[in-house]
Amino acid sequence: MIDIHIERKAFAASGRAGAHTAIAGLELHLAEHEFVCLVGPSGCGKTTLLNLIAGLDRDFEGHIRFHKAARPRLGYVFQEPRLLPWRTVRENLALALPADVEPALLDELLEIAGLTAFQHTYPTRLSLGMNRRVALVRAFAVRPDLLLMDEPFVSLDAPTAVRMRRLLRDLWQHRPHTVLFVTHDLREALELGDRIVFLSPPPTRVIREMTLPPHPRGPDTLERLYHRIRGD
Amino acid sequence: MIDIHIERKAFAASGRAGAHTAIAGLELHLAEHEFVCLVGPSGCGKTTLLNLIAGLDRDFEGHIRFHKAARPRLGYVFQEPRLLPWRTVRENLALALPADVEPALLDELLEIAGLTAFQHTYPTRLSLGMNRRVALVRAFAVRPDLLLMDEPFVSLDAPTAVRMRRLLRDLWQHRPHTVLFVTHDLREALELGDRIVFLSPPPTRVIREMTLPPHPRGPDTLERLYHRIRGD
Amino acid sequence: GSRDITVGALAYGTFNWELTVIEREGLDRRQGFRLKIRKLANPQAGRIGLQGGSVDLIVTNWLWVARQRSGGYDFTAVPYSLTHGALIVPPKSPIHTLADLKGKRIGVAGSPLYENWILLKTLARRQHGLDLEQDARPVFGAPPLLNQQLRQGRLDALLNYWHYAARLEAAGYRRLLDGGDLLTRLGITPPVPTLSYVFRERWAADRRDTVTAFLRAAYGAKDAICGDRRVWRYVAPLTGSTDPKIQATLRQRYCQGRLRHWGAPERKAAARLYALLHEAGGDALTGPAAALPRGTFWADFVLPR
Amino acid sequence: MQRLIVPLSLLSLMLLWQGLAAWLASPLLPSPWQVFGRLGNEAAGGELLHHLAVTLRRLGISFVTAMLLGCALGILMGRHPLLDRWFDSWLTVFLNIPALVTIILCYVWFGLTETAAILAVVVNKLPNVAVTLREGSRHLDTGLLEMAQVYRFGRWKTLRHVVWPQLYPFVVTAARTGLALIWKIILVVELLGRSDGMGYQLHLFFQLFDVTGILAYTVAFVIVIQLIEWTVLQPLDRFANRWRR
Amino acid sequence: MQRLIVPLSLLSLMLLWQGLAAWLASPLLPSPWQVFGRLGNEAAGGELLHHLAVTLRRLGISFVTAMLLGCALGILMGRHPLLDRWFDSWLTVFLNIPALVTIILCYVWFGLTETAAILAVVVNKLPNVAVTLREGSRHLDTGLLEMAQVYRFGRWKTLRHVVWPQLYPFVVTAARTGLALIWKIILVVELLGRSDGMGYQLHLFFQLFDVTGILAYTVAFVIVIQLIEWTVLQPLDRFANRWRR
Ligand SMILES: Nc1ncnc2c1ncn2[C@@H]1O[C@H](COP(=O)(O)OP(=O)(O)OP(=O)(O)O)[C@@H](O)[C@H]1O
Ligand SMILES: Nc1ncnc2c1ncn2[C@@H]1O[C@H](COP(=O)(O)OP(=O)(O)OP(=O)(O)O)[C@@H](O)[C@H]1O
Ligand SMILES: [Mg+2]
Ligand SMILES: [Mg+2]
Repeated sequence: MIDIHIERKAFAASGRAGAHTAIAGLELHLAEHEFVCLVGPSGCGKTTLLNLIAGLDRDFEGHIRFHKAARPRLGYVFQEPRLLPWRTVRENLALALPADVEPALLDELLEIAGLTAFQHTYPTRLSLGMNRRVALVRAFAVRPDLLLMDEPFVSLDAPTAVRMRRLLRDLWQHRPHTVLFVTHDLREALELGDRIVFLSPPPTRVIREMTLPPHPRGPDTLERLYHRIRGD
Repeated sequence: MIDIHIERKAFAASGRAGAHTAIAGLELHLAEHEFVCLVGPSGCGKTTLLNLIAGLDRDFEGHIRFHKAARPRLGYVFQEPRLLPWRTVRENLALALPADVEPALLDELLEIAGLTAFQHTYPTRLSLGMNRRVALVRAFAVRPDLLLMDEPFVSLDAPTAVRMRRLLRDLWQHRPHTVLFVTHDLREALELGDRIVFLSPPPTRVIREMTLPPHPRGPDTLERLYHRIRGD
Repeated sequence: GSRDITVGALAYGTFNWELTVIEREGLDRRQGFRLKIRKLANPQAGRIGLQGGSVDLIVTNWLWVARQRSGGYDFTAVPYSLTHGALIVPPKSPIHTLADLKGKRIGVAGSPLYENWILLKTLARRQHGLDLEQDARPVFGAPPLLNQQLRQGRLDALLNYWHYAARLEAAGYRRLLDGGDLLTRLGITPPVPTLSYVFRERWAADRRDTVTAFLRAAYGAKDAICGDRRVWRYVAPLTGSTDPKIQATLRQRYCQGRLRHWGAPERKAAARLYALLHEAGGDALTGPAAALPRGTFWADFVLPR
Repeated sequence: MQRLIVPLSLLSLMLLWQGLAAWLASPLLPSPWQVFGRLGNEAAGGELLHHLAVTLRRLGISFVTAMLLGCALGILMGRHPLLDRWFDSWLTVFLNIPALVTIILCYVWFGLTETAAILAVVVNKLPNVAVTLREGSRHLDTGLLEMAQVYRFGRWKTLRHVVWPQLYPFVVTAARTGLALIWKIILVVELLGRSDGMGYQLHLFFQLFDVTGILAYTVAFVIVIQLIEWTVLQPLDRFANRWRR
Repeated sequence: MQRLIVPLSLLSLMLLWQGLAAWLASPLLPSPWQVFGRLGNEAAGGELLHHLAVTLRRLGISFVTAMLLGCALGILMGRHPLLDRWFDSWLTVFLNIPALVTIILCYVWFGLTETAAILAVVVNKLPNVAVTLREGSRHLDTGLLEMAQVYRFGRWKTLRHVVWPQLYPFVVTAARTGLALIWKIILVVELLGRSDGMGYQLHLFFQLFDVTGILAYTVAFVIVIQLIEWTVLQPLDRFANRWRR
């Protein structure tokens, strides 16, 4: 689906800080309908990479090529919720909804996220975890071709996180799309992904890729994989 | 150290949403030098509770009593970093530092947090995880009597998180202070806390308390405890 | 040309008295023209209107006409009135001659380009060797504000426009001298007016009859105001004052200022006045021309009988 | 208690004024009673209402025009650095041309007409609005703009739902100080070339040094603005900020 | 390319002016050459510089005073709802008293003095600053304020490091539109009761209908303001926004 080759992504010098090379010589290929997890140290450039793929930042050397002609429709769960504070939950979702998605989907997703009672509330009156769930619902609701997720399940309590992970897998199985999923939680990556990509500290490259056995994976398989990785 | 009794904490009705009772009849006692973990569903009122304890919100029925006469010195790791974007990392820390703490402590903490190279950078030029680390350093640096932490280790990669947890325990052992620690990660709570307090969905009360065996706890003990709790 | 004349007038000015009388008494119909009045709040507004062609005729100082003519405009003037501004002192003021002005605070209406101020300076220098700019303390400001300052005792003497001066006189203040006295003492006789009806020469050339008819009506109105009690009764409120004493003083000054003669001697006196002001005030006041530009006064004007 | 503050504050303002007037005991500061009495008379005579209506009409038209154009220009300049650099000096120039100059030029070119008057006010006010909104749109939240881009809000939706609410405080500032500024300019505009309106009337009072009249007209205008504040601006404020915690 | 924009923009403004002047061919819109020629003459004569200096002195003093007091009042009102409610109407009143009225009253009470002139300007400008800063301080980031409270920043540190940077865009707006407004008011102030300064001089030109003179003085002032923009405001802008990404 996408070929990513980032020769160099640097941030301009500013103030006392000199120019800072965040990514250098990163190569990544995402296949159609693949679920790739991205793991790497804090500050290594994961968010930067997602922004490049989303087309939010075009100031880099290299290329990002989509196989299909048109840019894919995006869902992006940012690292912060990024909701419009002056619009209610429902309005925030409705604004992002493309014309070809029927609003009934929203009701369903809100129900699963446990937000039905809060759909007419402003984000400023909700907890951070609730805001993050709204952002999740928004990304799911647009029926994306490419779903970028930057630590989406952080700040969710365990049962909700389980529910959201299940929802993600269901949606993904039901309507094939490519997912690029940033997480610091190895267990989560092992549970969800088809492949895990490990990034180095900056200047960032891919240091290791690991293709996972096919789903479903039992708890024992996961534990085994987890310890194998941690063992290195 | 503190007796907390919150008869009722409600948020005023506004817009289409009616008045919302977040906490009702919550009772909590923190002993001197105790490390208490707070676990509860997203949106149950954990942040609200921390704000009440911090004195940021005085609009509630009930009381919060400190045993010592004066209000304890606070360290508060908010759920978001809450750094001043127009001040560098160093300046942000220096501003919060009380007069009786020597600035050399900052260097040490910044080193452990892996931020030494970034101390003269503005928070807007750092990743979210790095911002969170700065907020952590700030809370540690003030040498608080009472440390409130709202999911402090979220968004940190595994090695950094391990390092920060160790730092927290070291500081805590070195200079006794009370910690109230909100987390969704049961493993983390088991590893760090003296006691875990479980909260109900709103209107929120304490549904269960669990005193943990003394430190150090080996990985096996933790796994056993984890499965015991999940097993309920 | 058409028989309409749009006239711009200050709402509480004496010109407005005349226009009201022309309208009420139907003098315009009788003389065969149609009068349209635009009331304005500020003297500058009239000039702007005349420049932009929004009004055809206003009353203003002919020095301005002379200056504009040097700049290529074809404005021209017809004498309006002989009333001049005056130098006023408080009732018990120790100032009795110009020499007493030494070291005093003198309020001057508008700006240092006020022609009476220039004449006063010239006279003081010639008669007493006083340089009022240096030896006295002139204060320039808005006329009503200056009146107030004099009443508050913040000024020792005030050179103001005639209708402001008249108000002070009605309140018992003393007139030390007025613009007419200044001219006489500087040797400019016979009396010449400064206020004039002003319009465009080319505009007037197209409708000489209408303009003449208007001027005849206006002069008729002057006589009516001064001679007819019935007329004065409805003109009096137009003074903007309800105080009969002020009204009477204003009427008296207005009527004293009626023009009796307009001929070669007057034109010559005007030219001398121009030359004197040009010498004393420089290009700023009169424009660059050293002598009164030809056509400053409308050649076709004869004082109506 | 809360509800009493506004009346109490107004009352105290009156008392302050009354006290000052009593203390000075000068015709130059008439007491509120005199001024309100005069206001009543003038209003009863219909004169005041006529002039007020005329001025408010001019104010309304030029306010709306200046706000619309100024907001558009300001937002464009705030978002497009090239445009900003290009028009920056122009803005400085137009911001600092004395009102007098534009007014005279407008009148001279377009005659002593209503259009000229309104144009003069707009030219004077527009750069102010533009400067205010430019400052506002320079500091928009990048995160939200990126979100709008990812979710393909398009130009109009982004403007309406993302940009505008952030500009709101600046718009309010521009509106509040704008009404006041226009009022100041309109007085000069009316003074120099109209035969009606508050400015015309105020200047006549000034020539007669009728401070009571001046204050009566001022009070009339202030009352209108205060009513606009209470019935339009403040409810709008509450509505626009309903989401704040 | 970037560096060329400003000169190009200024040049095009000149050309526009020149074109308009050539097209109208009227003494009421002199060409830039005439105006700059006149500017040179007046500057060489020393007159212009004298009046400019006088006006800038008045402008400086009243600007600083109005900004300081206005910021203080605005911030207080923005942060304390009770104070806001109390002074809200007062602000509306003072915002909408015509410049003429305050100027006259100041002159009448304090005489035609320098103090009266500066006071009149301050009284006119202050409510504008206050309204702008009130709007700014109503919308402060609660999260950061809470942080400051928890970490015991105290009043002064909070003001300086937390509140002030957030108010910055509003302060800039108040300063930019403020210079322009003060300039407009100072012209009237000088016109009504001072014997020097740009306003006094402009009034003379106005009486003589000397548009070239008016524009020459206007241009002189605009140049000063543009220099202030380039040497003070814009570097300050860059400095204050150095943290933005
Ligand atoms: N300012 C507010 N106005 C109205 N309701 C609020 C406000 N702040 C919080 N709430 C409500 O109070 C409840 C508790 O919020 P709180 O932020 O304390 O949750 P939390 O336990 O911290 O959740 P999370 O784990 O998601 O952070 C939520 O249901 C929220 O809707
Ligand atoms: N706008 C910016 N200007 C300068 N440097 C930046 C900017 N944004 C990010 N960086 C730098 O680029 C690096 C990568 O940042 P990025 O946000 O992509 O990290 P990340 O992998 O998402 O980290 P985290 O897990 O903490 O979110 C960081 O070192 C950061 O300092
Ligand atoms: Mg990131
Ligand atoms: Mg929370």
